[in-house]
Order: sequence, then structure tokens, then C-alpha cells
Amino acid sequence: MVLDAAWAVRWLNLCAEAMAEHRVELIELDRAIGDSDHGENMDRGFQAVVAKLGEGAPETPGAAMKLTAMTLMSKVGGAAGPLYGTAFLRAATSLGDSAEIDPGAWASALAAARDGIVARGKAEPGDKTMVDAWTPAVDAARAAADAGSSDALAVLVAAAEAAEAGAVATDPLVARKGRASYLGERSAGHRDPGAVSSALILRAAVGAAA
Amino acid sequence: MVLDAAWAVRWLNLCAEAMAEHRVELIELDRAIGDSDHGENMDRGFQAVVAKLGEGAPETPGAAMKLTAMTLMSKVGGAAGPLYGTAFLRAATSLGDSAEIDPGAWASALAAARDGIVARGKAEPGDKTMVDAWTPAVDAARAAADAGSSDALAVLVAAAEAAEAGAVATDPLVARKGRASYLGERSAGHRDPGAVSSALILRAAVGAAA
Amino acid sequence: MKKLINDPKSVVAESVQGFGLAHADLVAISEDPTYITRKDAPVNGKVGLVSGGGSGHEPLHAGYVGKGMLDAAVPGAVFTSPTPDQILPATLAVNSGAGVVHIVKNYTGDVLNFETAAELAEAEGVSVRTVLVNDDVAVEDSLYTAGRRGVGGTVLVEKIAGAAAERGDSLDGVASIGERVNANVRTMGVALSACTVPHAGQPSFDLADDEIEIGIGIHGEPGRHRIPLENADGITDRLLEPVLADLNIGSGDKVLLFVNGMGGTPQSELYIVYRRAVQVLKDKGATVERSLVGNYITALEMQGCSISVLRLDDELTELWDAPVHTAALRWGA
Amino acid sequence: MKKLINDPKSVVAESVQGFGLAHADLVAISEDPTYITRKDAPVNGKVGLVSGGGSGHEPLHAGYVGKGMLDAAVPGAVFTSPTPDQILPATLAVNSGAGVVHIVKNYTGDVLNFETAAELAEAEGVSVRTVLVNDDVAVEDSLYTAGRRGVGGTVLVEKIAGAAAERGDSLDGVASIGERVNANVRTMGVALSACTVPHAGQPSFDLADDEIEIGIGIHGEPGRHRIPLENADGITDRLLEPVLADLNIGSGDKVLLFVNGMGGTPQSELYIVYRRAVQVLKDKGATVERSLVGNYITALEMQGCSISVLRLDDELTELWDAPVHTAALRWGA
Ligand SMILES: Nc1ncnc2c1ncn2[C@@H]1O[C@H](COP(=O)(O)OP(=O)(O)O)[C@@H](O)[C@H]1O
Ligand SMILES: Nc1ncnc2c1ncn2[C@@H]1O[C@H](COP(=O)(O)OP(=O)(O)O)[C@@H](O)[C@H]1O
Ligand SMILES: [Mg+2]
Ligand SMILES: [Mg+2]
Ligand SMILES: [Mg+2]
Ligand SMILES: [Mg+2]
Repeated sequence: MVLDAAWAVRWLNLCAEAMAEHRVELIELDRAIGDSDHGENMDRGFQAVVAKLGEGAPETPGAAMKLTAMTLMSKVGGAAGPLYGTAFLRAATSLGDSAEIDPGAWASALAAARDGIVARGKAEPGDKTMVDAWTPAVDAARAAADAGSSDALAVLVAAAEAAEAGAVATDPLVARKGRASYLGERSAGHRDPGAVSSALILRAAVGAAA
Repeated sequence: MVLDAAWAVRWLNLCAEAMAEHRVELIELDRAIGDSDHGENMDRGFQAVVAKLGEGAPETPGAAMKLTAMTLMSKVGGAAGPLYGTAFLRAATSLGDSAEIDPGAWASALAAARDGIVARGKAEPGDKTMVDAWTPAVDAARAAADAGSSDALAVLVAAAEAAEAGAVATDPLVARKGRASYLGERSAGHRDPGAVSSALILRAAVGAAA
Repeated sequence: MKKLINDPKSVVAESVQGFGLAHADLVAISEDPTYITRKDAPVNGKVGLVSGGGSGHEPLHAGYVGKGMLDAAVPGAVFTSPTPDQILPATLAVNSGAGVVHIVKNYTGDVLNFETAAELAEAEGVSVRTVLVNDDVAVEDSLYTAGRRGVGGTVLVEKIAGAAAERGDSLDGVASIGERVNANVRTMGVALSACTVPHAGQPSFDLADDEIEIGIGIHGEPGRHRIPLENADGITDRLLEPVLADLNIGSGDKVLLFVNGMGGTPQSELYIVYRRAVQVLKDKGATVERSLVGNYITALEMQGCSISVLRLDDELTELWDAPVHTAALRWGA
Repeated sequence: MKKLINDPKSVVAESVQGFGLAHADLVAISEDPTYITRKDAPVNGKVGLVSGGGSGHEPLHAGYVGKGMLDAAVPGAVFTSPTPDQILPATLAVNSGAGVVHIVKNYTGDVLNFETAAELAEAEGVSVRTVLVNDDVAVEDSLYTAGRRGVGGTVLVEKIAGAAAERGDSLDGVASIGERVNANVRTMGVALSACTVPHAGQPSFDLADDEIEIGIGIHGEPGRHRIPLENADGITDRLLEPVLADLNIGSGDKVLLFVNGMGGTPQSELYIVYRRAVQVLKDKGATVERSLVGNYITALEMQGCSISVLRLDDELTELWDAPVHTAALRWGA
């Protein structure tokens, strides 16, 4: 399995499918501790990405991710728009114009994405945000790549599984960033919607490679 | 039993008790086909009458009814305020300053009251208003008095019973006057709140004499 | 029932007190009997304008007391018209000698109470003219009924008659301008939810989640009929159609379009209705010359709206544009 | 869900269109990307003022575009902050060369999107200053949190900074006036019922019939805690106490008192709250010099209110009194 431009396009299309499918679930999660818009925002954003991709296929994975960054930035709004926009932009920069991504490069791209989110949002792990999905995903991808796995799929899977576990692990946390922080202690006992959408994105990356 | 000033004061106090007791019922009736205030209005009005009576006992039944007219006029508002105000005023005028009311005079006073309501409100029998309680009451009182009954109580009872039957008979009517008329056909199947409060007033007259 | 109140019995008194405190530059308050006057009343030589009715329709009427509009407002209990012993002193307080116009919404209670007050005022030597507002096309108008209700058009009558009084029109002149507005305005309303009268403690009617009431008034009365929920454009068409038909609005007509919120509807929704109403009027060849969009005559926290259309002529337009300075409507002053 | 809308996805676009039609004398509308500008923008030599945020808070912000207040408003989707590709062209459109102030409510999304737009504007040679509004005492303020939210105080910042811009203050001057207002205003809110975001279709939270949420924001987020329903005076005391404590209001202070409806609360109830708030302030020895009572920054059809107190000085009072002519706030012009 090679992670090339075609894979990236498949991935982004699967992201859009996942957001449409989980739109209501993400709205419900955000309703509990936020303002009920996360699913709507992500769905609108990735539909726009699909429309953009339809205008002409990007030549590299990096180009696909840059296009995604710009589209999410201009269509999502809210907190998630700039955060995901920055994440995809940093990942695109990290990948440069290589035609294919090897496991190490993917792990580095994920790290760059996560660092972008942290740079903009100033959240730390444990603050009950999407960072709590990205940080374990970055670590798992790095570990899998360092373990010398040349199987890209295995690295993608490691990242997705770690993100999913990270999202679940936000349940008991008290939010310190984002809108859920206004609830104080009452935010505990709910899953962070941005962590869930992050896991959906990383799971879609697996689907595109499978 | 003589219908004198003391009887009139007892009567008006019983009216106040009846309005307090039936306040919610009258609100509910008005909620169905009006604006939910009839019970509140009548309760407020007769509480004010009781307060006024407390300031000094009227010397004649007519004086008691005039005081009631002025108080209802200034405290009830809505449609019922001026209509009952006029009714009590016309009855007071009809009774003049006699110290006691005989059956014929009572029948005439009721007729004057009803005519006052009609003069101000322009409703006809069958329009689903308080007129539908007053008109049969007037007829029954007149018939009882004409039948030569010198028993005041019998005349009061005849009026009260006819008013109660008249109120019940408003159920199937389609309203043509008052707020219920805005509902058109949808006003059928509900009892007119003003007809019910009229019957309560005439029933209290019996209680004061019993 | 959930309300920001202390006691159903003190709602009107406390809210009028708060209003008086917030707008002490504009109005003076009489607490017992309750009425609100322009601070500088009576205005020398000017015809006085008094309106009133049950409370629960705020900003109507107190919100319209001030320069270029009402001289006094007389609030009754919630949804209960005020009594002559409030209306009379308010009338006397704003009479400068030029007489007083009563603007009365056509409800049995309002008509009777204002009628008595007018008689008493005349007995004290004050000339009174009454302008009856009855713009609601939801209600059949006939000699044998209570006639059409006064609803949204009331705001327009108060503004335009107020401007006529302010420019110095005579008693009969002010009354006849008010009647002209009433003759040229029609309104129809819809409720998405009922309101709750404080002392009743329960919603005035029960609506299912997918039902709306067409032809409601401003007192939480049920409307003329109940239909399944429709989209905003559909509802707008349904409200506007009888309004335009009754006024016979067609090509070349100039109108004022008034989309009024019933109290619990977001402004954004009123603008969606307004947008459609403009389209419909344009399709008929009429021009929307003036607009008003917002909560101006309400039924407590009811969700819904009413649409009023006033056929304009040059004089009515000029009077509409004339300066007004009240708590709820202000321009040019 | 019952709303006067056609489709949850078209709510913002259609309502902005309606707003533009109703206020064509004041504003111009850009539909794609969506933003609203003063009709005469850019105003020669004047610092431009841009604000924006999620929709659903109407009349905020579009209702405040006009002379003496905002030059542009940028509405996002309902409760979703707008994107840089809306904010940037709005910023460029109102820049006359004197630079632009962004008034941003402190929410992660608003901050990030305006930040990006400001960077892009600077890259195009436009100087931008940002005034962050964070007046909500319901929320803990700390470096380790998202910080306090921007709520009711936003209206006051927009009015007063707008007046400073209109009188010709420099870019830094306008920004520093805005910051001064923000530093002197605090707000706390309560919800009696939740609102329903159109695309969510369900109330944002569930409240029992005898419960209220204390410390709510303007996005239908649940508040800080839930308590049994209280009377209006009790609720007012509860909201006002932390506001006054945080501002350290005491004897001799002059304040502006702003009682704001969340969209679904009758005006009469707001005046009942206002009445009590005046009493409390008086008891503290403070004077209410200016007031604002009404629906000025809302959360769709939510029932409830917020109370804001702004400590006034002579300059802020003068700027508050300065002429303003917008759809939702108008005096002296
Ligand atoms: N400062 C932050 N750092 C990282 N992620 C954040 C931050 N603030 C919010 N988020 C993420 O954004 C998600 C909310 O996104 P969304 O609902 O679209 O935006 P908004 O909160 O503006 O409505 C949260 O669930 C959280 O994961
Ligand atoms: N024109 C009328 N003639 C006679 N009675 C009337 C008329 N209009 C209304 N009523 C009576 O008044 C009652 C309503 O009184 P109330 O609810 O206190 O006043 P409102 O209708 O102003 O709210 C009705 O039930 C009816 O009996
Ligand atoms: Mg959200
Ligand atoms: Mg009634
Ligand atoms: Mg009534
Ligand atoms: Mg949001």
C-alpha cells in the first residue's frame, strides 16, 4: 500500500462520508457540553472539500492536504475550522511535495498537525479537546514507524486506534479549553466532540488504505 | 325572609366567596374560548366590594347594589367590569331607596339589570354570553312573582335555577359576541364563563336568604 | 409556569415602576390608579392622545408615550382592559384644552371602559374623540358579531395620529387621520406556541409539536384554525393573502410593511418572513415604501408573528416619517 | 422544533437578505461571503469598526451597523464564528486608510478566525487592532482556561468605541476606549428555558419546569449550575451580586445598567428585573446614570436575561450619549 495522492483523495472523501454519517452524533456530543454545532460545521466543511477535490485532482498528498486546509479554514468557522485548518496546513508543509508518504513521514506529518493545533489553541493534553485524540495518535504512529514497520497501513491503524482510545479517555475529564470549559465540573462525564471528529479523520485514513 | 339591606350585604359577601372558590374554574372556562382572565377579574372585583362594604354598611339594598356597581366598574376591567357594573347600577336604580324588596320588585330589578347588560353589550339571547343566563332568570323570576308567590326565597330560587340552566345551555352555542366570537365554530362545545359567573351571583342571592 | 416575576398580582405594578425608572426622561408614572404620561404633559395647545388596554402587549402602549406619539398609556391587568377610573384621570392629565383622542382597540372590554371614561371626561368639559382600531382580517366583521379585533395596526395608528397631533392638527383632524390609517391597514397573525397568563399559570392553548394556529389575536386566544407546521414562506403567503385581498392591494400601490413578533420569536425569523412578504408584494406590483420589523405589539412570550400592510399616501408617509421619541420607537428626535 | 424558517441551512442567508431589504437606507449586504457594511463605508478618515460572531444573537451584530457604531458585521452560521474569508473582505471594505478595529467576543473560534483575518489584512497593508470582550463573571478567568466569555458588554463596547471612532479618534485611541469599556463592564445571565439551534432541532439543554440555569452564555450552553426557580427579585440579586463584587461597585459610583433579554422573555419581565437592580444599586450608594432594557444580545428564543453593569466616567457617558443610527439602537441622529 502506498500513501500517494490517490490515497489522499480517497481519504478526504471518506472523511466527508464519516462526517455526514456522524453529523448528528457530533451535534449531540456538542449539545451536551457546547453549542450543538460541531457536526454541522464538520459536515459543511468536508462537503466543501469534496466539492473542491472535484474541480481537479491534487498531484501530491501534500497538495491535497493544503487544499483541505484552505477549504476547512474558509468553510467551517468556530473553533474547529481554524484548528483543523492549521493541522492540515502544517501536515501539508511537513510532507512537502513528495509523491508518496513513508511511515516516518506520516508520523512526522501527524506531529506537525498536532503541534499546529497546540500552537493555535494552547490546549495541553488532559484539557478535554481534540489534542487528547491527536497526542496519543502521534505517539503511536511514531512508535510504529520507529519499530521499523515499513507497512504504512500498520502505522495508520496505530494512529487511528490511539486517537479513538484518546477520544474515549476524554469522558471523565473536566474541560479547561474550548466551550466545554465554561461548564466547569459539569463537563465531566461527556466525550469531547472534537476528539471524536479527530478520531473519525484518522480512521478514514485507514479506510482509504485498506 | 325579607330582602333588606342586611340580606344584600350577606349576598354580596357570598358573591365574593363564590368568585374566590370558582376563580380557577372561571379562568379555565375563559382559557378555552377567551383570554384566561374572567375568574381573576371577578375575584379581584368582589374582593374590592367586600372591602368597600367593610367601610360602612349601606342603608338599603339599592345602596348596596350601587356601591357594588361603582366598585366593579372601577376594579374589574375587561368586558365583565362595565357589564356587571351597569347591571348592578340599573338594578339599584330600579329598587330606588326602598328598605325591603318584594318579589315583584326583585323581578323588575333583574329585568333592569339584564336590560342594562343588553344596552351596553348589544348581545341577543343565543349569542353565548351572560345574557343567556340573565334572560331565563328574569323570565323565571317574573313568572314566580306573577304567580303570586309572596315567598321571596322562591323567586330567588327560580331565578338562580334558570340562570344555571341558561349557563349550561350555552355549551353548544356558537359565540357571536365577546372574545369567544373570534373562535367562530370552534367556540361551540364550551360553556360561557360570564354566564357561569352570572349564575353564581344569582345563586349567592339564594344563599343569603336561606 | 416560568417567568421572571415576583407574584402574578404585582406584575403590572412592578413592571410599570421599572419602566418609569428606566425612562424617567420621557415619562411620568401614576401608580394608583395606574397610568403613564408624557413627562411634559399636557403639551400646550396640542390635542392629547390616550391609548390603553390589557397589559402583556409590551412595548404597547407605554413604550409609545412621548413626543410625536401618545400622551398617555393606560395599562389594565394582563389581557384585561383598564377601568374608567384609570382612563379618566389619564385623559384629564393630558388635556391642554385642545381635547383628547382615545385610540381604542376593538374589544368589548376596551370599548366599554373607554366609552364610560369618555362620557365622564365630557361631563368634566373635555372633548373626546374615539378612534377604534379593527384591522384583524382573521375575524369576520359584521353588525352581528363583536367585529374585527384591533391588533398590529394599532401601532401605526398611534404613530401617525401622534404625528398629526404633534404638528398641531385639530381634535377632529387627529381623529380623522387615525381613522384613515385604520381604514387602510389590515393584519393577520400566526402562533407557533401559546403564551401563559401569569395568574392562569398555564398556556392559553395547547398546540402539538407540528401544529400552528392561524388567525390568532394578541391575547392568547386560540386562532381561527389549526394547520400542520409549514415553512416560513408558506406561512407568510397564508397570512399575507387575506390582508392584501381585503385591502385590494395591486400594481402601483405604495405600502408600509410591518412584520411584528409576538414576543418569543427571534428577530432573525421575522426578517425571513419580511423577506418573503417583500417578494410577494413586489410580484403584485406594489412598492414597500416603509418598513417596521420587530416586537412592537406582543402577547407575552408567544412565538409567532403578525403581518400588517398599510396603504400609504403622501400625507401618511410624511406623518410616519415625522420625528418620534418614545421608549420603543424613535427617530428624528 | 417550531421556527419561522424555510430550511436550517438557509436561515442566516435569508434573514440577512430580509435585514438588508428592511434597512437598505442604512446598510449594504454582501451575500457571498456574507457580511453587512454601513451603506456609506468606508467613511473618509474614520477608523473602521468590525465585529461579528455566530448568528442567533440578533440584533447583534448587524443591528448595530450604522453611524456612530459598527462599520461592518460578519455573521457566521448559527452559534458558529465566521471565517477569515468573510472577515477579511469586510475589514478591507470599511478601511478608509485609518485602520480597522476588530471587536471580538472571547470564544476560541471567534478569537482564532479574527486573528487569521487580522494577519491577512495586515499583510494587505491594513492596520488592525483587536478589542477582546470578556465580561462574563459566570466563567472563571485564568491563563489555564479559555477565559471569560464575551456577552452583554459587547453591545456597550460597540456603542462606545463606535462613538469614539465617529468623533475621529485614532486607531489606538478607539481600541483603547473599547478596552476601557471592557475593563469596566461585567455581566451575568440566567436561562429559564433553552434555545433550539435550527440544524440541531432539539433544545440545547433540558430544564425541568421548576429549574433555572444560572451563569448561562449566549450559545445555549448549559450554565454553571442549576437551581430551583426563584422569584424575579431573588434571581436579580443572584445575578447582580457577583457582577458588583467583581467591579467593586460602591458608594458614589455612577453606572450604566443594562438588562438584556435572551430573546424569548417579555419586556415586562425585563422591567421587573430592572426595577430590582436599581434598588440594589441604590442600596449600595451607586447611581444609575444610564440604562438599556430590551433584547439586544440574544440566544435565539431562549427565555431569560442577563444583567450588565458598566462603571461610567464622564468620557464614557459622553460617548454613550453620542448620536447613533443603526437598525437596533438609535438616538440623536
Ligand atoms: N483551545 C483548543 N484547543 C484544541 N481544541 C479545541 C480548543 N477549543 C476547542 N477545541 C476543540 O473544538 C471542538 C469544538 O468545535 P466546534 O463545536 O466546531 O467549535 P465551537 O466550540 O466554536 O462551537 C471541541 O470539542 C474541542 O475538541
Ligand atoms: N357584548 C357582550 N354582551 C354580554 N356579555 C358579554 C359581551 N361580551 C362579553 N360578555 C361576557 O363577558 C364574559 C368575559 O368576561 P371577561 O373575561 O372578564 O372579559 P374579557 O372578554 O374582556 O376578557 C363572557 O364570558 C361573556 O359572558
Ligand atoms: Mg460547537
Ligand atoms: Mg376574558
Ligand atoms: Mg380580558
Ligand atoms: Mg460554535
